[in-house]
Amino acid sequence: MDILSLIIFSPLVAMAAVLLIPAGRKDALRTACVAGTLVPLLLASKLWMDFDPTTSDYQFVTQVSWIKSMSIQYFVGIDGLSIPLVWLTTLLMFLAPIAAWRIEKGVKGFMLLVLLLETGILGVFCSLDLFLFYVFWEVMLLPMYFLIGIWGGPRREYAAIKFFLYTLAGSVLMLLGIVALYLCVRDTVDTPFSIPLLSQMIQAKELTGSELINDGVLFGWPFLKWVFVFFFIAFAIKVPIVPFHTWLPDAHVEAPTAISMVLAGILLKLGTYGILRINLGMFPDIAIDFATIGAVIGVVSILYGAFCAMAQTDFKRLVAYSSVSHMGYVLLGAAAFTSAGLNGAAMQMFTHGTSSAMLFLLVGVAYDRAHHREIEGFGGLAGVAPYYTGLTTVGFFAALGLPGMSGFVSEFLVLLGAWEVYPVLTSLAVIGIVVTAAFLLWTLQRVFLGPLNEKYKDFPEIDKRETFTLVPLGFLCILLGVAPQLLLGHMGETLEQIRSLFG
Amino acid sequence: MTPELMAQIGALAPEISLTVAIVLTVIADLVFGARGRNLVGALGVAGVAVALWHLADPAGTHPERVFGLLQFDGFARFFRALIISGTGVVILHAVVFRGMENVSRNEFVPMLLGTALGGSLLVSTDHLLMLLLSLELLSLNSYLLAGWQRKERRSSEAALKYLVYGALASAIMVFGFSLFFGLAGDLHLSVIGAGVAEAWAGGDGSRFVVIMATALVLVGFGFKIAAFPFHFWAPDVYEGSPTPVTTFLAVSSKAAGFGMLVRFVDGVFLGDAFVGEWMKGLGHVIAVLSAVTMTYGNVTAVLQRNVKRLLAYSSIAHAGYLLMGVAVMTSSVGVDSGLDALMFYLATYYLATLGAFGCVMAIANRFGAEDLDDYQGLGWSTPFIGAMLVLFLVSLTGLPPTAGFVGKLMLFQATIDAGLYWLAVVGALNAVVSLFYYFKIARALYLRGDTEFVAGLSSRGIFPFLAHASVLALGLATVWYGLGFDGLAEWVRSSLL
Amino acid sequence: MELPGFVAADSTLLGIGLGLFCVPFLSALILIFFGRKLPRGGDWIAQTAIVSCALASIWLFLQVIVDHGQPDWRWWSATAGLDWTWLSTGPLEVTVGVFFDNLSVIMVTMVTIVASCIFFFSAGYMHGDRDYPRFFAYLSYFCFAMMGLVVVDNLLFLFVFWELVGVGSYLLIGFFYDQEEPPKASLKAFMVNRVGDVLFLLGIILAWNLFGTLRYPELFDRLAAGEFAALPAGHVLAGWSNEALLTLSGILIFCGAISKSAQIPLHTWLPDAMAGPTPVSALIHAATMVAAGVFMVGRMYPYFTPDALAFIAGIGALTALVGATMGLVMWDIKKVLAYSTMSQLGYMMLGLGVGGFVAGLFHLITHAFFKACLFLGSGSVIHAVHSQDMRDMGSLRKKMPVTYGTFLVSTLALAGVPMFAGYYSKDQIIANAMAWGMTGSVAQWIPLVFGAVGAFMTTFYMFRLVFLTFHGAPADQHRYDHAHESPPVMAIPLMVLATVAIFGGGTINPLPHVEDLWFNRMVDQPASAATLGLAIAAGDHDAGHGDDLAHGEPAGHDEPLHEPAGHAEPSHGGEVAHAGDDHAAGHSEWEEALHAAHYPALGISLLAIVLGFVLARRMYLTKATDPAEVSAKFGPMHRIISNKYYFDEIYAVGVVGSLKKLNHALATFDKNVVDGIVNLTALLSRLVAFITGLFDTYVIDGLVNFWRGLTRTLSSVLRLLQSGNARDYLTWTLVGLIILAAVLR
Amino acid sequence: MSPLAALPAMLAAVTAEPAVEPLAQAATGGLVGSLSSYMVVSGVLFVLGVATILTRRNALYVLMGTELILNAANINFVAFARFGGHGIDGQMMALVVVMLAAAEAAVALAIVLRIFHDFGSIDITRTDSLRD
Repeated sequence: MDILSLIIFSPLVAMAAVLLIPAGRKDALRTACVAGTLVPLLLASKLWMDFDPTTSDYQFVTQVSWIKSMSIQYFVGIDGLSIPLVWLTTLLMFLAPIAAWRIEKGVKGFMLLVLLLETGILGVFCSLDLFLFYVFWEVMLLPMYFLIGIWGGPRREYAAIKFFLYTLAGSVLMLLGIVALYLCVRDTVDTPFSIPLLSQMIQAKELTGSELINDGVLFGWPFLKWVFVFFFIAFAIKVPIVPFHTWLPDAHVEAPTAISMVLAGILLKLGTYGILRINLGMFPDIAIDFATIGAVIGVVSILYGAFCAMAQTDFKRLVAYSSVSHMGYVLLGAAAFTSAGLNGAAMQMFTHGTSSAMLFLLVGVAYDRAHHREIEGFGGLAGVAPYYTGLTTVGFFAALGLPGMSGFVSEFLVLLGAWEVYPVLTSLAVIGIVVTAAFLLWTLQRVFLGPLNEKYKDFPEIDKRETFTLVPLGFLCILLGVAPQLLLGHMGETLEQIRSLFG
Repeated sequence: MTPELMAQIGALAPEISLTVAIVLTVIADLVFGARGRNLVGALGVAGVAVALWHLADPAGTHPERVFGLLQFDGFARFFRALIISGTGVVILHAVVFRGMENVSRNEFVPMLLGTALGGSLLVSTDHLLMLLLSLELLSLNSYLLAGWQRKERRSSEAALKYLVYGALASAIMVFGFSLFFGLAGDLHLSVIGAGVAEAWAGGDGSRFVVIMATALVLVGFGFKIAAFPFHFWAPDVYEGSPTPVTTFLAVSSKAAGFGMLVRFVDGVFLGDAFVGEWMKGLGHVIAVLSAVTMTYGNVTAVLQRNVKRLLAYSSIAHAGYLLMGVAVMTSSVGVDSGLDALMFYLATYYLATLGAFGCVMAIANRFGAEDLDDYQGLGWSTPFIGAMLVLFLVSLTGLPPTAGFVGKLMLFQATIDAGLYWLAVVGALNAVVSLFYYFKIARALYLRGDTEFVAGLSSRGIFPFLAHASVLALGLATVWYGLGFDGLAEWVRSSLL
Repeated sequence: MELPGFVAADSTLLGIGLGLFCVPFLSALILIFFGRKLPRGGDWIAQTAIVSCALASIWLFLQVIVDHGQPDWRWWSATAGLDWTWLSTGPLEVTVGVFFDNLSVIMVTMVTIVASCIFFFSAGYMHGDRDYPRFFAYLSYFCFAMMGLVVVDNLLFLFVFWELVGVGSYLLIGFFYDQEEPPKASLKAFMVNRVGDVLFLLGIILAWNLFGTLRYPELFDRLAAGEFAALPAGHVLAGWSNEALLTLSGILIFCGAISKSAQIPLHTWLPDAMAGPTPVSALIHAATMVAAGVFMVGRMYPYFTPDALAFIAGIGALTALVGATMGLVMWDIKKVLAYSTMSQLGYMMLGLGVGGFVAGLFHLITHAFFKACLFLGSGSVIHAVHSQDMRDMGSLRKKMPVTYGTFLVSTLALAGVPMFAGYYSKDQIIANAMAWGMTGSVAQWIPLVFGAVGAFMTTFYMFRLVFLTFHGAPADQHRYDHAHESPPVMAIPLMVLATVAIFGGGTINPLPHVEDLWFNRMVDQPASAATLGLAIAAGDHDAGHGDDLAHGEPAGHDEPLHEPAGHAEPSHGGEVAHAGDDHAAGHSEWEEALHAAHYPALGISLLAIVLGFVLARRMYLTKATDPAEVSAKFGPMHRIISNKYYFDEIYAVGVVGSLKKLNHALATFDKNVVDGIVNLTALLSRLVAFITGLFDTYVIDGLVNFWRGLTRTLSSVLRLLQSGNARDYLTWTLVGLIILAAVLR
Repeated sequence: MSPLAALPAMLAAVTAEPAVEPLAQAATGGLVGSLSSYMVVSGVLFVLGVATILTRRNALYVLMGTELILNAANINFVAFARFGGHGIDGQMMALVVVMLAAAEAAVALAIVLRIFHDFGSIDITRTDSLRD
């Protein structure tokens, strides 16, 4: 079995192991889950080492016929776009059970779902067959629904079903798009779901397999444009992009810390990954028509998210909205079709994965101790929890894109790449940087600085477990800020190839 | 007895074994009375097993055409397999079903077998007379089964509603038959098809006859498959009848109805003398019917509190989905793709619904819960059943990695291929709506209530075990056909008309 | 590029360059993690680190001056070998290296020396503080960032360290995190800077788009060669001329300096920043960080077009004046110094803007020392009397002679009294301003006027400060009694700095020959690459820099940038030489103006000093002392003397009162309008945020729940059909039948 | 040639549809009129059955209504068989239908008894405990 499949399915093996452990032995369950998530992390690290950054081709490819009747393949492989996300996924999923150590309710179910979730996410990033892609995409939803719905906060039911409905509404449209594409090439090629093949055929305008293409004008739009839009909506909901974003604050706020971390750290990236891989990689010609719209939406998301975040009084909600703002950069960069823009977008996906995960963990620390998240309710924690404060400061500065930290590199690249194309929009987006800094530092001040709030004069300092979850992320933020080439070097070729699609 | 007569009888082996099982169960009941409950159950299951074994046709040398009335082709085999095996599972559950403890189950089993017999004949015949006979055999048994719980007022009400409705529907259908007979002068579907074509060519008046006949017959079919607006009996009957019967109605009876419908449509309207414009009209009507049905079913299900009733509406919705297949069949292109999708979807629906009702019955046995409010938090007490129920619900919603997803995929594919884009979109959006109420069950099971363990009644013995085993098997099948559905697809493809 | 006759090898240079910011960083790391475990909070680590840096930079400094045994003032610059690829994807490549030239050598020397003094001073000042180690960790971190800012060789990394410096300032201002004020102040400081920084960033991006590189030498070469990259068609700015683009980019870049160097209108953070510990004010908000803006402008000097420079001059002049006026009314000793710093920074910008490259940077250096000294002195005072309000002080000179002496020296230097360091730099600025006025339109006189008035006020408020603090009678006996001279660890740094404040000019000749001043000899004014480049770009394009590129000999191009353009001709060829001629011509005219302006400027500033001093003395010194003696000895004469003082007071009311009114007005302007604008924007953004929030909750969620709502309503309607009445069902069936028949038709 | 050609005319008579030309053609055939009369009868029966079902609330009457419809169908079968002149399919079908009707009636009586026992009446509009 090749390494990629090992990475994808090893969590399932761990699931089997967890199933065998009686529900009563909670620590055993937690440990098993941690072990089960550690394996993929190690494998993915090896993958990172073995990855050949000098080519834009898919690597570690496994392509075997899976379902003959529809000529569906088990077709996995990674390129520069997906490998950072794969690694990030394994890392965060490894941290998740550790972060969720304190959960006492239904531990077994929790761990099982986490493992299932990991398989789903990894599958999406690795699969090169649309059917496979969709299967993993949906497999992800179910565990997420229960993880939010069972272990979440007070309004968890609402948040969970909202998340589920939203994403499903998007993905059924995507399904229609996939089916339509399949019908176009069903008769002409023997691997009608293969993403590389489809992209190549669409770019070469060889989709003549069905009358859909020939006379497929629906409501005044060429058929492929609809397919593009269907895909885009599905991904936009996942990202999420204004105005599809309102599931996000609820989901993030209600979800348990570990899950919020995964949500913000990885799930949002699925959307942007899809946009880069499918909307740009498959339909460049159509993507160009929508570029400006995309950039506008991106900037709107940046500003809108930032302003909303500023208006929040709930610590976690604030962080959630900051995610909306940060993901806007990805869209802006992607819509520019410039080398810098794409690199920035791809890197922003990774950096936001680390920084936002860090923020949610930090919020979780405060919530575990104070059992509320009202920003105004805290104050002067720095006096009682200096290390916690220190880590928070690192996290916040990483999130506000301080130079020397990864956030700056990606945002700078995005702005640099976008400015050539959308000077006005970019100049507006810059406001987002200021506002982001404003609400983050303002929060820092209200929560940690100033006179100590007497209620918390014996506020426990952050413990080893929490520190263990936070330090790697903080380290990544700084490392990639100092040496972004570590990441960009792996992604460069692929992104350059994508950019070349736009002349 | 000429050898080829013997051969023809041999082709009837599954039905014969069912009949034998009926007789044996009745005798066993007479001999042992109430004590013979498990024996009767065992005999019933055994009969089903034998029937299925025959159906698998080890010899494989049976003639397709029997007595000029029955057409034992792959299509028939497919549907017979579904109906008979479904009945078997229902018997398993019925034997352990606590809701029927105060009533005799010993007649129940032969009655069920009788309905199965009717169903399997119904899907095999292409002759109106045989069709009528087997249909009534199915229906009349069902009426009685619906009212099986003597002490239950609701049960008898269900029976009455079913009866009245069914009587009217079948009567109307028979009248339609008579018109068709008049048009063609024969009772064989193929001949009728020719007659219809001729009549359609014959001018306005005779077209009017064709239309009237079609409408009348569609009422009958609409009743059997519970399609809007002929579905009204379904929710009440599903809720009122004992759960095993509900299961049977939702699975076998519906399968039989669709088998009959497809065979009729195929024989009469899609025959050699194919009338384009007429089919176009019919196709559109059926498409609209399907859209309305699925939307109505899903939307109305949203506010239901009773799980059985909820599943009843869901089954209406799924009837709508299945009608998508018929719509594709009758649309200008893709008779085969439509039928293919329909049969595949039916199989997946069969797995999921059977499993879901199995879980519902298990929960009812254990906690006596049938309403969502009583379900709260039960998932933590029966992790296995709870998880399985969720799995089946996922399949019914149509999410990967379950068979239900593939079924929907097939349907959408066929629909888009046939150019019915709007229908595909309606179907997709309906999937979202359906998620909303299916997951009310999941929510009640896991998200609501407290996680502590509720003991409930435990049930020992071979039959409970078998019942659970069947649920597990169905669950595995659901996942298996969700991930590797080649086998099923092959079977379906080889079973097309 | 190799170093002309320079003894140190690349590797040495590189080692020093990296060491300069790595060593403080290491000490910062050690202190933040192990500080509490170390003896004496590990301050010795930080001190060792910074002192070693200081020694290294001094060595380098001497290396630059002394070459082959005898002084060789020749300008040199070096990218010290390092060429690290920071990121490189596709066409995009950003490399970074260490870059030294005389300017940066001088700068690091200044920074390290001042920092060393302050590190030692802090050991006394912060003694016994709960977070003693953290303080030194932050200080070290700040030094790391500051060094990086100076030694990197490209604009992007300058920006990186620029922000890191800002963080250092944020951390240090908010050092007393558990009080009410400091966190707010630090937040304000960071945010105001952020505003300038994003504009700076846009400027950088524009520069990148114009020249495709951010490394100084390449950048200036391409600029000088007029190699402007065309913006993509359809770009908003595509229509602009190169000059306009260059100016825009220059001004945007300067915006960074506006916030960092507390120029109008982004200066409001600086006074609040005084909430931080005094050594921090001395290091960051007097000597180094705020000067970073000036340094940046100097570093990018060839990049600025005349228009951009004029803009800089205008801002600088305004700041110089407004800052000084506000210094007059403050009672808080540190606030006075803060506004003084602000106005001095204005001077520097003014100097740079009017073309006084050397003057501005020279003032940057000298000012750093004596202003640091002043702050430390005030710190020592505050340390002694535990108050920052000058009205609680007085007569401290007896108690703390060292502090007084050093403070006085620095005051004189700041006032620009001849023979003190400040005199030599400040006069050059005034002279340059005057020359600018002479060589240009009327409006170009404004800097001179503002500068002169500012100089007068500077003297005034500084002496007011000195008198109120160290002279006169103790205002608060209790405090006075407990006041004491600071320990040597604090006193010695003061002396060191004071010494530099005296001899920083490199001479004590009151009438020096400007060209002979060490700084003027070390630092040459670079020719404006902008002028050259624009001239070339204006001329025929392909021929011009086309073959320049072909030959691709950078030396030919960066010579003129660093040599006095006057005698730059020989090294040029082709268009460059031509442009160089114009430039040289313009320059010589400028030289004359400067020469002519020299003595008048001197006169003006002397006048300003005298005026200021006299005024201050009469108001604060004599008025303060007399009443005591008089009331003690000569009761009868009391009235007369007091009458005499009526004069003073009338005078005071007459002149100073109106001045004060003006200042109050300005101060209120500052408080209400400028801060008001800041608050208003904050308010607005909160408002917008609120509205968006509402929108989110009601509209979008509304859309979301629309489906659910629709489904539910439909559901509740449709279920009415399911009446449970069998006959209704039958009816429906027949209705259905009819409908079917109808539609089938 | 089966009576198909004539059929429209007869149905036209039933559904009061003016179709002149077929009638004329029908006039040539010998037995046409009588077939049409059968058709009329069956049509009337059908309508009566429907009317019964819609108007009566007593379960038994409703079922009788369905019987009427069945019988209408029977008449059709027999008539078509007789006039169409192909075999005895029609008659067989009619017999089967009668038989089924009997069986149905048996079942129906059983159920109706239960209803009477449970609800105290056999009014189909009263049995509405199962509803939304």
